[in-house]
Amino acid sequence: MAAGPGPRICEGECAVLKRGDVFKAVAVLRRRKIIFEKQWFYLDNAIGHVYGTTFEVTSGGNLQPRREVEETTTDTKEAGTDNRNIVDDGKSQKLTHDDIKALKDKGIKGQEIVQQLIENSTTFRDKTEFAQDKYIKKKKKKYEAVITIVKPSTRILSTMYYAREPGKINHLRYDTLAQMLTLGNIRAGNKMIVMETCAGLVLGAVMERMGGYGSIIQMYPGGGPVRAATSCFGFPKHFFNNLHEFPLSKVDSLLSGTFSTEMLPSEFEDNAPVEEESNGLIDEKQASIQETEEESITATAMEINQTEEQETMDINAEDVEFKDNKEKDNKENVREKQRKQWERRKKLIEAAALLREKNADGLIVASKFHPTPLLLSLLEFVAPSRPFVVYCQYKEPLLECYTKLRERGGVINLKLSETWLRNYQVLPDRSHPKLTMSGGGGYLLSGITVVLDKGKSDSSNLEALKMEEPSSKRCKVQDLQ
Amino acid sequence: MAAGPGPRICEGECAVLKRGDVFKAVAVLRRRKIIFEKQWFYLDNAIGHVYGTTFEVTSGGNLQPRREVEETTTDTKEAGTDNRNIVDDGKSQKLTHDDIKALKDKGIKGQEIVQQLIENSTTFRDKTEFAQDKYIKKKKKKYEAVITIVKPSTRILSTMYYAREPGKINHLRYDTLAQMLTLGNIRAGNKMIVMETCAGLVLGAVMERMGGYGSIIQMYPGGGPVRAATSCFGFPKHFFNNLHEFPLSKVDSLLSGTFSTEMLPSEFEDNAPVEEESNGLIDEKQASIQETEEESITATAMEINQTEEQETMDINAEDVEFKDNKEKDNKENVREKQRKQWERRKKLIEAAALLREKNADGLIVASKFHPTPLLLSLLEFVAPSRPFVVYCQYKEPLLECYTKLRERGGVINLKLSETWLRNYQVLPDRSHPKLTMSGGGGYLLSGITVVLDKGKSDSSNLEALKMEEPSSKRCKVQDLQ
Amino acid sequence: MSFIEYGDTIKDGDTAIVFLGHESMFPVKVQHGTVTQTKYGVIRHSMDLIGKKYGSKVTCSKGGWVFILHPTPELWTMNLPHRTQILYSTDISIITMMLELKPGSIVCESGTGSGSLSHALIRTVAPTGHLYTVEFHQQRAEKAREEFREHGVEHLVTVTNQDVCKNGFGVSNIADAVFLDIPSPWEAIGHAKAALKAEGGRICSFSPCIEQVQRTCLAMEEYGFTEINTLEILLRVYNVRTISLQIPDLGKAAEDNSSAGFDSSNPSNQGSPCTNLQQGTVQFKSGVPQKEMVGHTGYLTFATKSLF
Amino acid sequence: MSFIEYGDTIKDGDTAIVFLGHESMFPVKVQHGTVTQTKYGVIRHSMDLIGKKYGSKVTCSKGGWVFILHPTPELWTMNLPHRTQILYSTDISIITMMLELKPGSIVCESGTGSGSLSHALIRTVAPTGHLYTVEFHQQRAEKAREEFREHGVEHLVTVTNQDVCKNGFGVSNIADAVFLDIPSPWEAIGHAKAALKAEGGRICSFSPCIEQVQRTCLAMEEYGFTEINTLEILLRVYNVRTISLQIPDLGKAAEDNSSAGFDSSNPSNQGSPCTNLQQGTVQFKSGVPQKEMVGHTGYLTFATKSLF
Repeated sequence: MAAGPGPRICEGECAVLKRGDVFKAVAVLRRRKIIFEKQWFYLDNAIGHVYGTTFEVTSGGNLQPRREVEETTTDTKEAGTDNRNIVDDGKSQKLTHDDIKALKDKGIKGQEIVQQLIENSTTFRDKTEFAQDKYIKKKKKKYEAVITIVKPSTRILSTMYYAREPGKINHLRYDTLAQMLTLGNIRAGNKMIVMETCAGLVLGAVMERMGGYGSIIQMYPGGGPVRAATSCFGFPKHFFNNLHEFPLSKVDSLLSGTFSTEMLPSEFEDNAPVEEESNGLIDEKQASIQETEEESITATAMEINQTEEQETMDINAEDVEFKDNKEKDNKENVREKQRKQWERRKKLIEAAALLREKNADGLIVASKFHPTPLLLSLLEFVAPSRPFVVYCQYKEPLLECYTKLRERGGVINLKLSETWLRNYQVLPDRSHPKLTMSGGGGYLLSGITVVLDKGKSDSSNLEALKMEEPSSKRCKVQDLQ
Repeated sequence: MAAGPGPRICEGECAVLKRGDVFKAVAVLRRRKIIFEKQWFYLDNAIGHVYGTTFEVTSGGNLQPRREVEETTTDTKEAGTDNRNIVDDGKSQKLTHDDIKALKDKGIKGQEIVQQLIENSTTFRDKTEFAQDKYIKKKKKKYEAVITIVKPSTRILSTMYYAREPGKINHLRYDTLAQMLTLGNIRAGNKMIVMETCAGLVLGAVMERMGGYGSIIQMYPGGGPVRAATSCFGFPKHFFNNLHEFPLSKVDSLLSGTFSTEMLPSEFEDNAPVEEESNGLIDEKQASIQETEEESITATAMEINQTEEQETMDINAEDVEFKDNKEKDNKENVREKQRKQWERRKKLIEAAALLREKNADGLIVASKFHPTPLLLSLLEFVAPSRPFVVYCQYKEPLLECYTKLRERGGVINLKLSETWLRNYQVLPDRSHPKLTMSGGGGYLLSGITVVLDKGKSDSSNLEALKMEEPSSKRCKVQDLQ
Repeated sequence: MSFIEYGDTIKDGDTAIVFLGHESMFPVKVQHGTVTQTKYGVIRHSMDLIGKKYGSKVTCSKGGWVFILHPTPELWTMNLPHRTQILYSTDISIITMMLELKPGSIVCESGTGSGSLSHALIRTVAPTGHLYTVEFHQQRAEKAREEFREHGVEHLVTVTNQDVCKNGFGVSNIADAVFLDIPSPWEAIGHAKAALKAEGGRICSFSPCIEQVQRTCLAMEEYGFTEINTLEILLRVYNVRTISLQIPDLGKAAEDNSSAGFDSSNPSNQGSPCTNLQQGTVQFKSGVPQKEMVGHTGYLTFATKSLF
Repeated sequence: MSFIEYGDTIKDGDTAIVFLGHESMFPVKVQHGTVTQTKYGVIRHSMDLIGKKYGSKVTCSKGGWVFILHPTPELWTMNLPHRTQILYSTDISIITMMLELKPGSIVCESGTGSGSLSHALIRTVAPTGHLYTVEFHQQRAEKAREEFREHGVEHLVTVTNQDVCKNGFGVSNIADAVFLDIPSPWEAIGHAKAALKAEGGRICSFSPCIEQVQRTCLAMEEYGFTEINTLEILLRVYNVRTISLQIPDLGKAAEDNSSAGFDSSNPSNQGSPCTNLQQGTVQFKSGVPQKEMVGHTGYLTFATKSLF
């Protein structure tokens, strides 16, 4: 067991595997085979170690903690000055595939294999430092089986989802989510309304920022709220005490005063939350497929092939939260079912009461739906002088939303924006922006609510419109240094 | 007179004044007062010097050539390490405004004044190198009156227009123009159709790239083609021999076969080219205003204040081309007028004939009009397997144009794009992107014409549409080094 | 009012934001008996502000009106008095997420500067976390302390006036995250490491120049930081405008209309996203990029202090 | 056919571009009696290509069809065999404009690489200019010569196989512009200056890494170049797509419709840019940025050789 004061990896928790820039969320379970980055292993040995520990995969799929976590830099500082003399004929590597396989079978560690590959390359020393580095990185990635187990966080999960399953989060890029959390002034003690169809990632990010203080009402379409990504965060139980949900389909009736819990959609009574059971079911089938199936090579490749492996990620995580439920399902009886229904109805009444106060401290929307009707309705529940932020994958609907909000009034400081994000390679004498970047991270419309005079809305709105029209003088940009 | 083998500044030519990053196009005329960057002077002394010469403005507004053209770096390498001890109370400069005025009146050169300011600053030595540099640059800009006279080019004129009068060129950023010229495969020998409302800048750029070889048909709205910026290029006379113009309002009749020169719009007969006379008229008034008026401080400031100074730029340039005309105007007689009308009609017939061949080597559109109808009509005049490029300040009309072109068929490789341009400060230990950048340079839609089967357009278009639909797999980006 | 909790009504002593219109606002310290001048006339604090709801429309003496907004760290960033270059919300957002800050986090920051980032950090770590912020300029440290007091967050922040490169953060092994915005961040990496918890944590350095980044990355590697990642984030704002484009006159009206392939040229066709409001022009909504935008604030370098 | 002049019909010996569909194409050397395989079947050069008009639709043996395009430097850039990293049209465009190239210009280039930029430069300086291109890799120089011959532009270009940093461009005082794309451009600035006309000219250096740019800028300053300006240009391509967004079900249909302020929530209202095609969804055209784009090619540093 490793020393160190930090939190330890426990059975039943949700953890994130990390290799280089690739992440995967998993449930920490004994005797469960995991496939990650073409490597299979068991997490059993990781239990009890501190989060952040790096492991090497050894024979038999066991994890063995490593002391040094830095990327080991193979020492080969003899470099050519340019590659004018290199003719790539595919014959420069003296080790054959069979040789390499033999090394692996002997249990030789990846690091050593890479060193051997370098020593047996006839062209390595003639390559530029540039090319040497590229070579080493490629080979290390192929032969070194090192993974780090880290605690989940918004940073990690939002990066992971954007890389692996952007379709599930409406292509919400992590930096765009970061903007939402800041522009929304998300903090402990707020009463927030969240409407998202991003697998519960946005909800999880809001919950993390609120740290269990305050309350959240999640608005949901269909039969029940989706919280697959939420459960990956591994929040303590009490975080869920003040998390409420309310069906979108009841918003209009709540606003018009005709809402009653008797009028619940039938799906709600029967299946909610839908994810639990159905996903649990898939999970069982999934587990066996996973055992035999080779995992796709990289996160981006996975995105294209749309494999079951991806779903497993969510489902594994869900396991953690609903494990208890499933166990109980076995001895389920009528009393239990009734108690659950009664609890659900109680929570619905609570959520309705919270909304009816119309004093939410903010509204966060990130969904696959047209934002305009959502905004026009849900803003009614927000107190004046509070921020709201709407995400949309496309710009055009937010242009319309902007226009309709202006017509409605009661909002100021409307801003339509997107962020541009670029990563850099910083290496001695080789610094430059990364060669590929995201083309777009989606668009945000943000603003602040103000008291809406419904009486004289005509004239005041007109004035407000004029007041807010972007001036034609050029924007003043701070002349930093 | 300076030595050197290059082309020399001649009276009557069009030249560009340059100070730092600020440009201004002027006609080289004797005894004409020029105001540029708050400095007034006469160009008389510049005549006969080689283009690229840097001059200092001396007393009486005379230009005196300078030997060293590099920015003189004032030598003050004693710098503080940070500015923690600097309290800015506005009292750090011991020289008063009167002191400085006295220096100037004594005819002390700007460079010396800056040196004196540094020596009399109590805080200069405590400032960081960073801050010192900033200080010097600011003061130099204020007190050193140095200008360089350069030969006009697309690079210079497009940069100048974008900085000073973006409204006149529909905010076409210079790098976007650069894309158009390349995507349009503009080169010597082409037969090009140009439809622009960018003051003739785009036409000029196309003419420069064609070097007087081949032919150009400029399509124009209203009474006559606008070529204010075109004349700033100072092209040799023969470049205009194969430059034709054709009124937009006759395009449909030309296509339908009903065109005849008898049906010319009356404006065409009476006023064309409209710019000549009216601008000439303004010019006279302008000259006197210019003498007394203080010029705005920077190019960007000017853009806001929309001063007459801006127009002068064009008009001065126009002077060059039309000077002869004006002199002749005085002794104008009926025969001259008839001869001109006859010439104009002859050129129109020529232009119509060129278009009727429907074998243009490309189409360039950059106008304030909705691009869709222009494209749908003008593409009829283009040969198959030729590029076309449309600029629009806004993205939305190009979305529509894209859709309509797809419906029409006969075009492939349609691409909607914009470019992102950022300049850098590269200085030892102080390298970073410039702190402000252009927010947008406009949008381009480009494509290639192919043979259009009008007969079976329905099925083939459908197929072409399918064939061209962007695949959903992610774009492969070359992994450079 | 406090910067970490919403209040419904404006109270004596509050810092409120007076919103005059598009990107025009300023902060005001609410005080009984005080008046504030605006271009729309005077606002009398006792009568016009105190007791009113945040978000209310307040009519000034000349008849024009303004909105009074509850302060937030973001509004403060847009309105604070500049004592230095400040960090704006775009960078602040990614810093907060990438440092994994949340209620309860312990953060170290240097320099405090004008307190723009500090307010955002305090907001995020409240109510159980803490910010240790170090500022070498004495007046600035003083002023920051004063602002934190006025904004009701002084219990969440400790301001120290010292040189972080020489003296560090004054705490060790307690921070979850460290943020550096100083001219020579590479000189403070050792101190940053010492301030972070033994079990590890995150660090971020903000620098305008690439040379600073290069040295900082080397220092981070030297001190054993991992996951070193430099990035840059820019905000692109679109103005929503109604644009009218003219339909060019190609002579169709006056001519024979039988020419082939031309009828589809009318953009007012059904299904077109354009509205033909007046003869010869097309109107549409457009998200127009601002002519000039911030092209650079600084490079952000993030890294992880690992376990061992 | 030639890369500097359009021809109407496809001829024996031409290099043509076979366009299969969206961003799918390849170059083909047209030769009597030859056939080319495509995924749509075989193209027989003698029957299907020679004598046809450029831009024609050609039906392949399996019934699918392709377009045959006249080559241009831009199509060549998209289709050429890569022997090195190449410059793409976005960078090429700004290089050409900023170097002030036009018919008659004399340009020096190093290295030739895969000839992507070379073809564009030759196009622009033709018919009276010349390109002197220097490539240190012998095979590449050979291959470039061969391509220029095949493309009918050999009279406009001189390929030299030497190390530009040691031996320069082999010409002096005749160039209007010099372009450098080599690992150590700072070592070639002196040679570049020597190649440029005495009256001055423009220079451009392309480098992927900022450290190369830093050294190059210092060298340019040392050699007296002025107007030194480094920039970066990126292309953002938008896919034009028809998007359907669902209208959320807020329960309006089943409920009382009298609630205030709600009727405007229907995006199918008049004047809205959306088209309501089916119950509950909104359709619109969108310019969608590509998910991944080129984030960096290189920094371009431009400068002017001044008079004195």
